[in-house]
Amino acid sequence: MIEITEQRIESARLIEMVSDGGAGAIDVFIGTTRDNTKGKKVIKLEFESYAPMAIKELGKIVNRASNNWNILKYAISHRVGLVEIGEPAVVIAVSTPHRADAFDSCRFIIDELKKTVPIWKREFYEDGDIWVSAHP
Amino acid sequence: MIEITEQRIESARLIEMVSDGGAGAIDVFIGTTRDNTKGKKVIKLEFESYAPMAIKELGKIVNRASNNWNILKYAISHRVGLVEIGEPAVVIAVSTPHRADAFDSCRFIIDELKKTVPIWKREFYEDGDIWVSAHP
Amino acid sequence: MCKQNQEMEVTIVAYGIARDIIGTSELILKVDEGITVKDMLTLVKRKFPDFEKLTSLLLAVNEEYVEENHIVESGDELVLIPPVSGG
Amino acid sequence: MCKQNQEMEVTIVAYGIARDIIGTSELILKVDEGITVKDMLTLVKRKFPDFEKLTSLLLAVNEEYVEENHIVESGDELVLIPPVSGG
Repeated sequence: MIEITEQRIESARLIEMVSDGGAGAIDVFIGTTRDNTKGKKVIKLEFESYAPMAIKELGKIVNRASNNWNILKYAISHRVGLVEIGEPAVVIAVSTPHRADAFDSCRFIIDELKKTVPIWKREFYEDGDIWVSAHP
Repeated sequence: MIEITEQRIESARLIEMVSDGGAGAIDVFIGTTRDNTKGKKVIKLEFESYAPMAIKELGKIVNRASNNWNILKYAISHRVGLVEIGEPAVVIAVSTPHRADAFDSCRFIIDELKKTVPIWKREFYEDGDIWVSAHP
Repeated sequence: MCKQNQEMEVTIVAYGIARDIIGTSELILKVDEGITVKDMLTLVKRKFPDFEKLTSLLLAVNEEYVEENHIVESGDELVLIPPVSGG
Repeated sequence: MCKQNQEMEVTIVAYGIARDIIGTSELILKVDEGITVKDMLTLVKRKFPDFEKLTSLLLAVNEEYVEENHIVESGDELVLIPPVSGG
């Protein structure tokens, strides 16, 4: 399952989705919105995505992961719109027979997501806002 | 939070416990009971623990993890007694400011747990049962 | 007699900081037929020099990343991709 | 005249396969005072040779792993630790 959603992401739902009798391990990565960046107080965050392409790119990442590791089931949800501090912006759950594959594939997916998936984060501070990573 | 419990482990509760405004990442490892081991069908599993020492050993593992990585909050729950196939036997949740620390520390905790914590798993097959890892 | 290049109208959609730089979410351009992605990006940067300040700028064609020398066709879905920051 | 070693009674608790081998969860032994963990394990293995088949066998003293030459005191909480398999 891959989705881009405006709703609050419930990790429990994704964990349920990847449960599998053949699974010995599930790794779940939750990217939450932090109240600070490089010492600056963050008030809120907003995510925007080019959703159809984001879903396609996530599908390609999962395909590459499946070639490298024995993935039984996966579920990826990325939030868009306004996200309050402490709420999940992204949740990735992967089930595998053995634990090394769960950790490796989950980490691969979030690392690649951050490199290629067309989603953009805007951080709001007390004195302005920036699009994260836009400038060198 | 470290616990040994006879109740079904709810991952959502542990995730809640490690939520933190300073966290950018939460990694959750769920060890689930698999329906097969080396091609043999597993019917059920039972865990037994020397609980006071298990909790002490888990505390030592967390201390070592905290020396190596920036852990904000952690929650570890290990089930004992009969565990049905597909249910979680162990859940480890760790929150950290950045994601590398979450993956590394969570993986360290489960790897060390399997080496030193006095908990024993008995697998039941159609034709008998074994204490896992007991024999070479 | 020299043959004029045929022109076509393309619509480029902009997200994130790209939309802020352009000031609107859709940019309509008249370009030569057979234009490459690279030349299209050069055109956009010339019109909006603030794009030069970004870490990177790509053009997605029909929901895919493409090579710089990819030829843009009329009717393609074109989207400016500033540096991504999901997760 | 030769001095007799003082004896003490110890209770060793057994979990998992250790309990199965002993046939009960508590083993009461008379041992010499000043006995090391290593010698206590040797005694247990001599009484129950099936322990030799295990990948490992440790003795926890007061909820801690200890060195082989650790001296067991009367009243210590002693627990046989066969190979662990949590997780």
